[in-house]
Amino acid sequence: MTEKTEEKFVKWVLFATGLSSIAIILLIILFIFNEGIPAITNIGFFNFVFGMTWAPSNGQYGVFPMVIGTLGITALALLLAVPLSICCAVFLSEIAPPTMRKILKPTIQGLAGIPSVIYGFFGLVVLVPFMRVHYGGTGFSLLAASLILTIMILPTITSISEDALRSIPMEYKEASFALGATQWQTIKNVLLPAAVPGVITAIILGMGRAIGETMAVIMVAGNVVQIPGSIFDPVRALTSNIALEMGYATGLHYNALFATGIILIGVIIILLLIANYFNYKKRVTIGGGYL
Amino acid sequence: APGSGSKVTVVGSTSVQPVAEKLATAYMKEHPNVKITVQGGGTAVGIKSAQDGTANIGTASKALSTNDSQGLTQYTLGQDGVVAIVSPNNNLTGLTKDQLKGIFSGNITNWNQVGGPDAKINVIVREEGSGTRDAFQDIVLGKLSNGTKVSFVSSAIVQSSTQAVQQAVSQDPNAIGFCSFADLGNDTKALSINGISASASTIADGTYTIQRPFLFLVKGDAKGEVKNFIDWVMGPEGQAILTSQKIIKSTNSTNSTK
Amino acid sequence: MNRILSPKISQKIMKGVFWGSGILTILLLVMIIGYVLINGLPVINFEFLFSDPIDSGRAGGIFPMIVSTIYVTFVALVVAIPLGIGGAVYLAEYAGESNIVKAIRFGSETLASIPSIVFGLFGYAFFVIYLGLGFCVLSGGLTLALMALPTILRTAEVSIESVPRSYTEGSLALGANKWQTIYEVVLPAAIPGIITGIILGMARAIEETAAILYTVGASLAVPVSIFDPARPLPLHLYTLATEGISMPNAYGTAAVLVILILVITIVTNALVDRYIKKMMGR
Amino acid sequence: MPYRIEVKDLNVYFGESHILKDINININNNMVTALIGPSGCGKSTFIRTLNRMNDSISTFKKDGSVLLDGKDIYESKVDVVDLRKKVGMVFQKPNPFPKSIFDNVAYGLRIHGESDKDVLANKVEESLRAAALWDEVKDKLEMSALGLSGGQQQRLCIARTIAVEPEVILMDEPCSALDPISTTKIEDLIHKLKDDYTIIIVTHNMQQATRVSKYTAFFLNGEIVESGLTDKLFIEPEDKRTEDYITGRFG
Amino acid sequence: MPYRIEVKDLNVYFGESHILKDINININNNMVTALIGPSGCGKSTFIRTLNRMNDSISTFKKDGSVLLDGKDIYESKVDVVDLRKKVGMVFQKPNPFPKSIFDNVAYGLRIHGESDKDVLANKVEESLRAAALWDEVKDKLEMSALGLSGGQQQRLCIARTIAVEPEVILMDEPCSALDPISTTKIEDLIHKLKDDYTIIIVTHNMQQATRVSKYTAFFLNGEIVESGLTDKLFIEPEDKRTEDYITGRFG
Ligand SMILES: Nc1ncnc2c1ncn2[C@@H]1O[C@H](COP(=O)(O)OP(=O)(O)OP(=O)(O)O)[C@@H](O)[C@H]1O
Ligand SMILES: Nc1ncnc2c1ncn2[C@@H]1O[C@H](COP(=O)(O)OP(=O)(O)OP(=O)(O)O)[C@@H](O)[C@H]1O
Ligand SMILES: [Mg+2]
Ligand SMILES: [Mg+2]
Ligand SMILES: O=P([O-])([O-])[O-]
Repeated sequence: MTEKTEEKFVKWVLFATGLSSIAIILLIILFIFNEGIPAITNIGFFNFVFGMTWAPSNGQYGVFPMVIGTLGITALALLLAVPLSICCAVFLSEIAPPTMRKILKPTIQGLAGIPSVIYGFFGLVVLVPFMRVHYGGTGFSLLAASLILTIMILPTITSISEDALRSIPMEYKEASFALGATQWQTIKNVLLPAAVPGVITAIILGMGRAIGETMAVIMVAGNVVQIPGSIFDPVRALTSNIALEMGYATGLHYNALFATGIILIGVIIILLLIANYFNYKKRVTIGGGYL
Repeated sequence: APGSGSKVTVVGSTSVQPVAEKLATAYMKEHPNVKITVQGGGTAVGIKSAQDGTANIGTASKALSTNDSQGLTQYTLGQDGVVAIVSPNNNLTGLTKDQLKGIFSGNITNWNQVGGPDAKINVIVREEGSGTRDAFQDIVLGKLSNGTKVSFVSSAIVQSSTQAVQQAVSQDPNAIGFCSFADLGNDTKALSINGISASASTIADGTYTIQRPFLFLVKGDAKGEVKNFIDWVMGPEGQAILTSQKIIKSTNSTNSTK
Repeated sequence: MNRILSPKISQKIMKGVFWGSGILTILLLVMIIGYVLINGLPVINFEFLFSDPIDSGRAGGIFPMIVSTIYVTFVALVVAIPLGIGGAVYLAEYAGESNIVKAIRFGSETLASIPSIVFGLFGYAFFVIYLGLGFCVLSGGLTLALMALPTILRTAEVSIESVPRSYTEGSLALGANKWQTIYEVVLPAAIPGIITGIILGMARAIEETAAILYTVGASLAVPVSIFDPARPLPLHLYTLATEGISMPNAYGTAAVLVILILVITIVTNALVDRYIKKMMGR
Repeated sequence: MPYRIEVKDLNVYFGESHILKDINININNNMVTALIGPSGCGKSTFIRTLNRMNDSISTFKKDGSVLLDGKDIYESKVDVVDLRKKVGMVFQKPNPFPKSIFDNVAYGLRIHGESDKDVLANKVEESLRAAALWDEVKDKLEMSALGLSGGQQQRLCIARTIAVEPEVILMDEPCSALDPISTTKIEDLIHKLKDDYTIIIVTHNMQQATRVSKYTAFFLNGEIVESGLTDKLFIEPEDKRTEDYITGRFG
Repeated sequence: MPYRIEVKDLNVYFGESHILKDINININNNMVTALIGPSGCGKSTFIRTLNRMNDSISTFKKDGSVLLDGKDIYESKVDVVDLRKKVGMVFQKPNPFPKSIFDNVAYGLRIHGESDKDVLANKVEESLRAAALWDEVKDKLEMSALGLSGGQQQRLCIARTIAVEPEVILMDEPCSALDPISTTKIEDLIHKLKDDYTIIIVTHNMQQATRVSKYTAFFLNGEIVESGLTDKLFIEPEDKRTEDYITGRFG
C-alpha cells in the first residue's frame, strides 16, 4: 500500500468509526420507535404525554408526572454535582498536594465503577432512613434520588474536568502568576475559561449518566406516579418506569413502556440542545494562533 | 442451541430463578452429560422466550392469562405464599383481610384505625406486573362490582424487588408491605391474616389464601432432555428440593389464582 | 478601586472552598467505599474468590462471576476503545465543523444519556434475537461496548483538541503525513485524557447490571467461549441482593468488584503520571 | 545605599542536575543590570528564581538566599503573590493568554482591582504605545492575541508586564524576536523606566547590553564568572573566559 | 538555470486582513536567501506559505501561485506530505515535541521509515553536532526536550529539521534565542549546507543577513519593497524605505 492510499484508508476507517455512534443511536431509536409508536397511536399522543395517571391494569397510560420527575431529579442532581465536581477538579489539579492527588484521583474514578445496585442499597439503608427521621414522610423522595445521583455523576464530571484543567499549557499559568495574580484569580480568569470545552463535555456526560440511571433511582425515589409538591415527595422517573415494569409487561403495556422510552429520548434531545447551545456560545479556541 | 440433546436453557422470572438454578445443579450432578443454563429476565421474558423458542423452558411467577398461555404447556412447580410484613418494631401481629384491604387500597391511613399508635401508615408495594403484586391485589383487594380490579393506594411507595421491600419495611416502624413467603428474611415480621399465619401447611392446604404458582412453560410438548428434566423436577427428587425452598406442593387444587 | 473582597481574602475563601469540596468528596468516598468494604470484606477469603457458588450463591464463592466480569468487560473494551478513539480522532482532526461532525457529536451525547435498561432491551432485541447470538458473553459485551462508547469518544475528542497546535505543525513540517502526526505526536500528548475516558467507560461497563440482565444470560458456570452465557459480578450481586438470597455474599461480591476497580484505576493512573512526568519534564 | 536585591550563595537544582552554583550578586535600585552568557548556562533559571517562578517545577530545589529589600523572599511567611506583584517578568518565549489583545494587557490591571472602563482603556493604550505595538494593533484590539506575529506577541507581553507597574522588572531576552527598529523602541523604554524601576535583562546581544545596562553579570555553566560595571566588563574583563566570550573567541 | 522557487502575484489573507500583497520573488538553488523587515510585516506568513503550513489555519486564503521546480505547490494533485518532506522548516517559536531529546531528532527519520538503531543513533548525533547542541545534551538524550533552555530548544528544532535532509530549508529566526557563539555555529552550518540545499532564512539581524545570504528581500507591510543581491541591497539600496530601514532611521 502506498502512503497516499494508506492516508485515505485511515481517513475512511476513522470516518466509519465516527459514524458508528450515529448508526447505533439510530438503530436504538428505530428499535424503540418500532415498539413504542403503536402504543402512542393507540393511547393518543396528548393522552400519553400529558396524562396524569399511570395505571396499566386499568388501561391508563399517562407519563406527564414522570417527565416532571425525571427533570426534577436530574436538575437537582446537576445543581448539586456540578459546583462540587468542578471545585473538586480544581482542587485535584491545582491545590491538592501531589501525593493526595495521586490517591484521590483514581479513587474518584473508581467510584464510577461501583454498581448502581450498591448505590441504591446505600441509599435505601443509610440515606432514606436518615431523611425519614429528619424530614418526615417516608424518606423516599426526589431529594434522596438526586443526592445519590450527585455521588454517582461526581466521578464523571470531576475526572474529565480535571484533565481539561491539567492539559492547559503551563505557560498561561506562569504568565498569570508573574503578573501578581493569586491562584484563585488565575483559576478563574485563565484556567477555567481555557478549560470550558472540557468542562462542558464533562457536564453533558454527567447529565447523561444522571438522566439514564435506573437501578439506584428505583430504590430511593419511591416511584410514586405524581407531580411532587416538594423535593421531599416521592417521584417516579421515566427510566424507573421502564425498568420497574418491563420484566412482566405484555401487549399494550409492553409497547407503552417503549413509548416511555421515546418520551425520554425526546427529553434528552431537548436537554442536549440546550446544553449545546451554551457549549457553542462558550467554546473558546485555545491554541488558535501558530508560531 | 435449543433442541440439541444435551443442552437445556431455562429463562424467565427472577423469582423462579434461584430455585430453578438449584434444580438444575442437582440434575446436572446426576446427569453429567447434560448442561442446563438458567437465566433471568423476568416473567415476560420467560413467556416470550418460551413462545419464540429462544429458551427450552420459560419460567413465570404468576398465573398466565389465556392470551399469554397460547401454545404453551404449563407445569406448576408449586405454590408460593405472599405475606404482609411490618417492621419488628411494630407491635401488631395480625390483621383481618378487610383491614389489610383497607390499608392497601387507601381507606385506612393511620395505624390507630387498626389498633396501633397514632401514626401515618406508609404503604410499600411491588411494581406493576410483579407476580407477587398481582397475587396480592387479586386476593386481598379483589374486584369492584363492575369487574375492575381495586387499585393500590396511589401514594404507595413502589419497590422493585422482594429484598428492597423488606429493607424499606424493616427500617420504618410505620411501614407495611408484602413479599414472597419463600424469601421472607429475619428483618421483618409477617402478619397473620384473619388469625392464620403463613406456613408450609397452611399454604399447602389452602387455609392461607394469598399465594401464587411458580410455572415452567414449554412450547408444544416437552421432548427429549427437556422432558427428562421436567419429569425429574416433578418427581420426588425435584419436589424435595422445591419443598426445601419453601415452594409448596398444593394439597388442594381449588386455591389457584387462575 | 472598589471591590467587595480583596484578592487575598477571596483567595483565602476560595482556597477554603476548594479544600472543602475536596474533603467533602473524600468523605463521600470514604462513606461509599467504607460501606461496601465494611459489609463485604468479612466474607472475602480464598475460598470465596476461587470456588463456584453453591445454592444460587447462598454459599460457595464467586469465581465464575469474576471470570465473567473480566471476560465481558474485555469484549466491551476491545470494541469500544477503537471505535471511541477512532471516532474522536475523526471528529477532532479530520472533519472540521461540518454537519456530520455535529451529528456524530450529538449522537454520542444522546447515546450517553440512554438509560441502561433501554440498552438492555436493545441488546436483547438486536444481538440476542435479531443477530441470533443468544444469551452470551458476546451479546453482553457488545451491549456494554455501546454504553462505554460515548464516554470514551467525547473524552478523547476533548483531549485531542487541546493538544497545542505547535506540536502538530512541528510534525507536519518534517514531512509526516496526517496519520503519522496523529499517531506519533497528538495521541501520545492526549494520552492522559484518553485514559480517563477509557477508565470511566470501563467503570461503566464493569458495574452495569440492567444492560446485561437481558443479554448475557445468568449462567452460574464459568464461560469458556464468547458464545457461552455468563454472570458478571454486578448481575450476581443484583440477584443476590434483590431476590434476598444472601446479603452478606452480595456485599462480598460488591467489595470484590470495588477492589478490582480501584486496583485497575490506581495502577493505570500511576502509569499515566509517570508518563506525563517523563514527557513534560515536570 | 542598600542593594535592592542581594543573592547569597544561591544553588539551584532540577532533580539531580546542579544548575546554578554558588551565585552571589547584588543588584542596585534604579539601574539596569544585564545578564549575558551562552545558551543553557542558567540565565533564565536565575531570573525565574528572583520571582519564585521555579516554585511550580516539582523537581526544583534551592539553597542559599535571595533578599529583596533586605528580606528573604523564600521565607515561609512571604506572600508570593505580593512578591510577584512587585517583581514583574517578561518570559523568554512569548506567552500571551488565549484572550483578546485588549484583555491580555488589561488582565493584570483587572486582577489588581481596576474596573473602570476609561482607566483600563487609557492604561492599555499607554502600555501598548510604550511597547511600540499600539499602531499595529489599535484597530484590532478585540482580535485573539494568538493571531499576532512572533515579535508582536513579544511586545504584547512587555506591554502586559509594564501595565501593572511592578517595581522590579525581569526581562528574559525581550528583543530576541524583534527587528532593529522595535528593538530601539524597547531600549528607549528601558532607558525611560530605569529611573523609577529596577530592571534585570537577559540578552544575547552584547551591543544591547552595553547600550542599556550599567551593570553586567557573565554566566557560564551555572556560575557567575564575572560581574561589575558594564563599561569595565566589556572593555577590560578580569577573567580570561569573559574576554573570550565577549570577543567571540569562545569554545 | 531555472529558479528553484518562483512566487507569482501572491496575495494572502487571514479572514478580512490582507497580509501579503502582490508578492513576486524568485529563489535560486543552492543559495541562501535572507528575508528582513520589521516585526509583523509578513515574513513568517510568507515562508509558511512555501510549505503550505498556513493551510491548517481556517481563515487562510490566497491567490497567485508558488512554483517549486516549476510546479505549482497549491495545485490539488500535489501531495502536501511530499512537499513538506522536500521543504523543511524551523519555526520562530521553538516547538519541540513532548518527547525525549533523542526521540525529537529521530522523529522525522522514523516516520520516513528508518528503524535501524545504529543508523538512528548516528544520524541523531550528527544532527545534534551540526546544530551545536551535542556536547550539552549527550549525557541526557533520554530527558524530555521540554526541560531544555530556550536556546537549546531552538537548536534542537534545527537538528530535528536537518536530520531528515530536506532539499529546501525554511528558517524563521533560527538564532533569535542564541548567544553569539551558538549563532556563529549555526551560521557555519548554514554555510556548509548551502552547497547542497536551498535555504531561506528570516532574520532581524542585518549583520547576520550580510554574513550568511547571497540574496535578500526586504518586506514591509506585507509587500516586498526591494530584493536582490545582499551586497548590493545593503550597500546601495534602490528604495528609500530600504535605506531607512537598514540604517535604522526608520519610522
Ligand atoms: N492567524 C492569524 N490570524 C490573523 N492575523 C494574523 C495571523 N497570523 C498573523 N497575522 C497577522 O499577520 C501579520 C503578519 O504576521 P507575520 O507573523 O507574518 O509577521 P512577521 O513578519 O513574521 O513578524 P515577526 O518578525 O514579529 O515574527 C501580522 O500583523 C499579524 O498580526
Ligand atoms: N525544568 C527543567 N528540568 C531539567 N533541566 C532544566 C529545566 N529547565 C532548565 N534546565 C536545564 O538547566 C540549564 C539552564 O537552563 P536555562 O533555561 O536557565 O538556560 P539559559 O541560560 O536561559 O539558556 P538560553 O539562553 O538558551 O535560554 C539547561 O542546561 C537546561 O537544560
Ligand atoms: Mg533562557
Ligand atoms: Mg514571524
Ligand atoms: O415476580 P416477582 O418478582 O414479583 O415474584
